[in-house]
Amino acid sequence: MPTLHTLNRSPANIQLFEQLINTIRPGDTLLLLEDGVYYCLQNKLNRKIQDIQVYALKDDVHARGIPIEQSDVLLASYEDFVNLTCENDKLVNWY
Amino acid sequence: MPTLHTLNRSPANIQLFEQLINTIRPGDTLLLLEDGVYYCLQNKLNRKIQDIQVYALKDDVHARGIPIEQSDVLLASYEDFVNLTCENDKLVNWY
Amino acid sequence: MTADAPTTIDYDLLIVLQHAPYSSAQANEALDLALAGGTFDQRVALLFIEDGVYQLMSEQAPDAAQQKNLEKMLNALSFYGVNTLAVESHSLFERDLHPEKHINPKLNLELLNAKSIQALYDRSKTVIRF
Amino acid sequence: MTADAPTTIDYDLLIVLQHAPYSSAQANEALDLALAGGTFDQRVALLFIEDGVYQLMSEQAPDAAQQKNLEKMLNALSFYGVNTLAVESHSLFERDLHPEKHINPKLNLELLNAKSIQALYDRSKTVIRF
Amino acid sequence: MKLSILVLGSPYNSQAAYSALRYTQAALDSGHEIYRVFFYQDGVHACSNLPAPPQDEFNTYEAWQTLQEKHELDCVTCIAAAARRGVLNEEESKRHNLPAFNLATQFSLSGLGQLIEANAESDRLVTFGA
Amino acid sequence: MKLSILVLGSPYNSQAAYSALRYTQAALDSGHEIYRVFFYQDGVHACSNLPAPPQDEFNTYEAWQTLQEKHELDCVTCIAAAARRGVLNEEESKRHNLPAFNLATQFSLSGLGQLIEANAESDRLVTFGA
Repeated sequence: MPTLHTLNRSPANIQLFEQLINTIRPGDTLLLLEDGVYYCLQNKLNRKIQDIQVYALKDDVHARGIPIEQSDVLLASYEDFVNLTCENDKLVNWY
Repeated sequence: MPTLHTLNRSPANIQLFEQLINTIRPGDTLLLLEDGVYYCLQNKLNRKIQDIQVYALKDDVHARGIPIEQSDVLLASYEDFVNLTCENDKLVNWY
Repeated sequence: MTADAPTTIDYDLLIVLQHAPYSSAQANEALDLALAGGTFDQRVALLFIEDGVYQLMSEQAPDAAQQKNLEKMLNALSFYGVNTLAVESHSLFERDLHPEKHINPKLNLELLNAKSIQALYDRSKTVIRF
Repeated sequence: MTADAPTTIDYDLLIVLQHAPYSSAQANEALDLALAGGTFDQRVALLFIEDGVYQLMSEQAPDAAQQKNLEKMLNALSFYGVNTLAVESHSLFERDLHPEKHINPKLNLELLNAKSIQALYDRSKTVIRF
Repeated sequence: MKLSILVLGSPYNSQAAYSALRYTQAALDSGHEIYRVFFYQDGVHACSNLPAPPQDEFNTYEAWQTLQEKHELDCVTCIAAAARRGVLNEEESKRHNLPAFNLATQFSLSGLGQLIEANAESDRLVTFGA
Repeated sequence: MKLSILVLGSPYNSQAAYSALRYTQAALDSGHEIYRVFFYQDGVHACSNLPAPPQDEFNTYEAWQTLQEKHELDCVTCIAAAARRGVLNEEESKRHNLPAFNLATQFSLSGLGQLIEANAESDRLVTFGA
């Protein structure tokens, strides 16, 4: 059952990220929003999770002034967020 | 200038503790309150800070069911907390 | 389990408790929701993880801080049909908490490792973190 | 400096900013206090540390999230006589933030290590964290 | 699809109420059904009709009220969480003998059963945590 | 000694208002002067007169009101932080054209200058953060 995971805390919340890493599976999707979009600044993410498509909520990325260059992260609108919720069989919100 | 430091977050807040460790000096005093009293469960504290008298707020310790045995931590009442504020030249609250 | 294996949904709701008690209403209000779930005959599981494991300590005496006793609420869960109380082992270990020494003996707790927690998520329709 | 060395109090108030902007009003309301301090001719210093360093990023466009622009408040500080803006270097480093590349160039920031931060605390009468 | 929304954070302490608003709006625009929006814990503060944010700040409170009216959303505020935090409708205010009430008319007070039922009836429960 | 108190957290999301209450009480019992108590950020929620906590929970709101009256404390609620969060006195309520007001009469609304001045006038500013 492919699952959409959302994460809205910054990389400083190490324990939360570890819980997510232990639960997420290849084929799942990760959507970063709110302070979760700060993961886009770091390469850490791609090394830790493989075969996971990562999205970041566009408005939250722009608000915070985060440059998205040569990154594997795709920008998502709120509509995309809704679509991802429905396309995946399940949803887990991490905060 | 001897300083009273108070800490009300649990040991899970690693970065906050590191900031405190970088700022506290021999001769200073540390008062644990609220979730800060969970440090009493671990030996970590004594290894990291030397020549610092550590107190824990009694009511918060009891509320959480924390056993205080053979510990270097002294229990403090709110009156003690007030006295410590005044006896030290300065005060820094960590949260 | 591989990604394609079929999964049975055993729980309508998995409540994850990740915060220490008493400093906020998180624990209290999470347990209220668990009790409500039981009342409405929903299948509810609880997972205590990170600072949430502090909620399970024996000898809590919140009267000192003029608060409601969480232990009573925890002990009441089984009367409402909420019987799955899982605890992440590593969170206990990291906090120097020993089940025999520090944890409420009345609770029927299941110690889980990371792998079994993944399975618990799989078996739950919805997850809410508190 | 040893524990007995005399210390001069150079700041009436040190405001420590430890949270990212926009997800809460922490940053906004901390800067409001800094501006109030400046208005009342108090000597105010700011220290950006941990996630607080994200407040200093250039090219913030909070219109997208319908929020007030923090950069404007930061740029206004000097008009109110608040000129000490310290940043903990390690917090930048840990977040892969490079001063030339990511940080608002209009701000006159002082990069501090742990030792100099201790001195900043020493020189301040009061510390408030946000 | 049938979606329900859970809001757990207060407007100025978290982005929960704002993100939930934008998500709900997008779901409705995409033709999905919003079965219920439930406000719990500090999220109940989003349901007050007394906030007066400055003109240059987005008014999340008003936006929720407008969205509810436009789509006749079922917006439920947890009665117990709200009473503890001082968010009351006229009836509750009278019952507790209090001098005023502040729940916006677009929200109704009810118990946790409404959240449990929303979870049972919806394809997904989307939680906006703090 | 002359002490001032700063409260930054809301009653059910943090222990700030409760700890500050007990501290202030102890300071007065020990013969110290409380120059001012200032409520900022989500701490302003402690100043509402509408909360109705269950009988078995300690009523932090009422306890602050009682303590203020007993000692004629100068309890100041930040006017800007309070307006954003829906905590208003009669005058502010009328000015913003709102249907009710909820600031307990024991508190007065004023600006951040009152916090800056309290820091300048007091020997210590004790902050209860969230």
